[in-house]
Amino acid sequence: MKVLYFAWLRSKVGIGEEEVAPPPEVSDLGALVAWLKTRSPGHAAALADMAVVRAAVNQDYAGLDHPVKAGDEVAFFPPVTGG
Amino acid sequence: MKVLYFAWLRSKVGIGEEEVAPPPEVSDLGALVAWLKTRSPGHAAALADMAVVRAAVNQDYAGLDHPVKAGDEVAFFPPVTGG
Amino acid sequence: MIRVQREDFDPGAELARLTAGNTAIGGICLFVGLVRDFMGEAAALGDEVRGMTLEHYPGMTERQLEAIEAEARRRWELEGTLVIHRHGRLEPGDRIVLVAAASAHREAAFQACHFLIDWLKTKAPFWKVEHTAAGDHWVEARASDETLAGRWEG
Amino acid sequence: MIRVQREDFDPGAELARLTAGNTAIGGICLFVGLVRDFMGEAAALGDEVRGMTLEHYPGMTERQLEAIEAEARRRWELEGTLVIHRHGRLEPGDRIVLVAAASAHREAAFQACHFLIDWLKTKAPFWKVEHTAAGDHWVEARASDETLAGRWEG
Repeated sequence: MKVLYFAWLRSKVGIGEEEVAPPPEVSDLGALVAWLKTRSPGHAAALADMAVVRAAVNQDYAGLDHPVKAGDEVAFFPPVTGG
Repeated sequence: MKVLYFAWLRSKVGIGEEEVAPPPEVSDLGALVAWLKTRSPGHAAALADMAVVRAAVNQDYAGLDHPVKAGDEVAFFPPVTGG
Repeated sequence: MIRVQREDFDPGAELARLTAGNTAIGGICLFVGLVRDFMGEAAALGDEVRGMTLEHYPGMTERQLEAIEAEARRRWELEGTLVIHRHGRLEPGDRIVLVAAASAHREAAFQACHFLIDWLKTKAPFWKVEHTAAGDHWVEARASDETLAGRWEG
Repeated sequence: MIRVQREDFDPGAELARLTAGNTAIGGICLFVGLVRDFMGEAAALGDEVRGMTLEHYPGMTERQLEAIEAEARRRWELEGTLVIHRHGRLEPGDRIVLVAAASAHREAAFQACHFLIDWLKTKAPFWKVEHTAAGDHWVEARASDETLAGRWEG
């Protein structure tokens, strides 16, 4: 599973992209967030308040109950500010 | 007093512009319309139905109760269709 | 700024001129009206239009366009406005009108631009003759234009 | 059509391309967003912005912009649509974004163009860092943008 971080989440995690292999019980976004937060203090800080974080699975917006599986591209980022 | 006609009103009157000197009792647009209609069958046809005619006095839209006097520029035309 | 002219205009050059050197502008909204090749609401229902001629009331046109522009600048905080309207003979595909509004904020730019064209449509003294295979005829004002302009009243 | 690019674009040329040869178009509405030289709501209150850098999510950006464009074309009868968004480093006065919609009818062109920028603002994965005298900071999303986008829901 590929995980991407954008904007200030990338700064906090310290990397923009990583390949991860969470255990099988990590089957939705919420569980993935909880598991990622255990990987480093940077991950924990970036994902501390999910109210200010948006997520996408395979390039579509997804809520925390969205399923995730091996091979997915998952991304975390702040609310968008383009235009 | 200068009177101008535009679009199909000009076609009906047969001229685009004329200098007129109505009698002193013609003191508002409504009276001017009544007086102009006596000038020719073309005038009468153009000004027959004032519901489909707009008027301006000195280049501002004006209602039939708007005063008119010597030296004014008065115009009659259909609802506008620019843009 | 307002302009009434027979010649064509270049929307890109006008846009560049309107924003040049003003870094307080966050957004610019522009509308360009073109001569369609059919009359009425839908191509299938309408007669083919071979061209049109726009008549106007010189003097009053400029006066009314300036009043409409001033009203837009009174209602919204704008960094620039532009209205260009052509007259004379035009062919299908030709540009007729351009309205534009620039502002620090996109919503003001959109609202002002929309207001400019809606008011122009019902207040600026222009009249169209359409040239069709069946002959020439004066275009009739549409009630829907009055309704759209009415949104901005009050 | 959508484009995500580092290079600048020419609004006049894009407008000409969008309308070329299509005489069913009665109106085209275009919005261009520019880099302002101040942050926040008013020049007097904001810090001076020396430039900004736009980051985006390659792949998802194109996917979301295409979805927004498709939604506009589903909602209104349009003859053409265009969305261009830049990324990378930009200076005050630089163009950031262009959205445009062409239609037989001016109201459809306006509504679709307005919809395109409102939805883009809340759905396209771009993030701005502003460079100011006080340092760099990530621009925060504005609740007002959510409100404006919400007009088009349902």
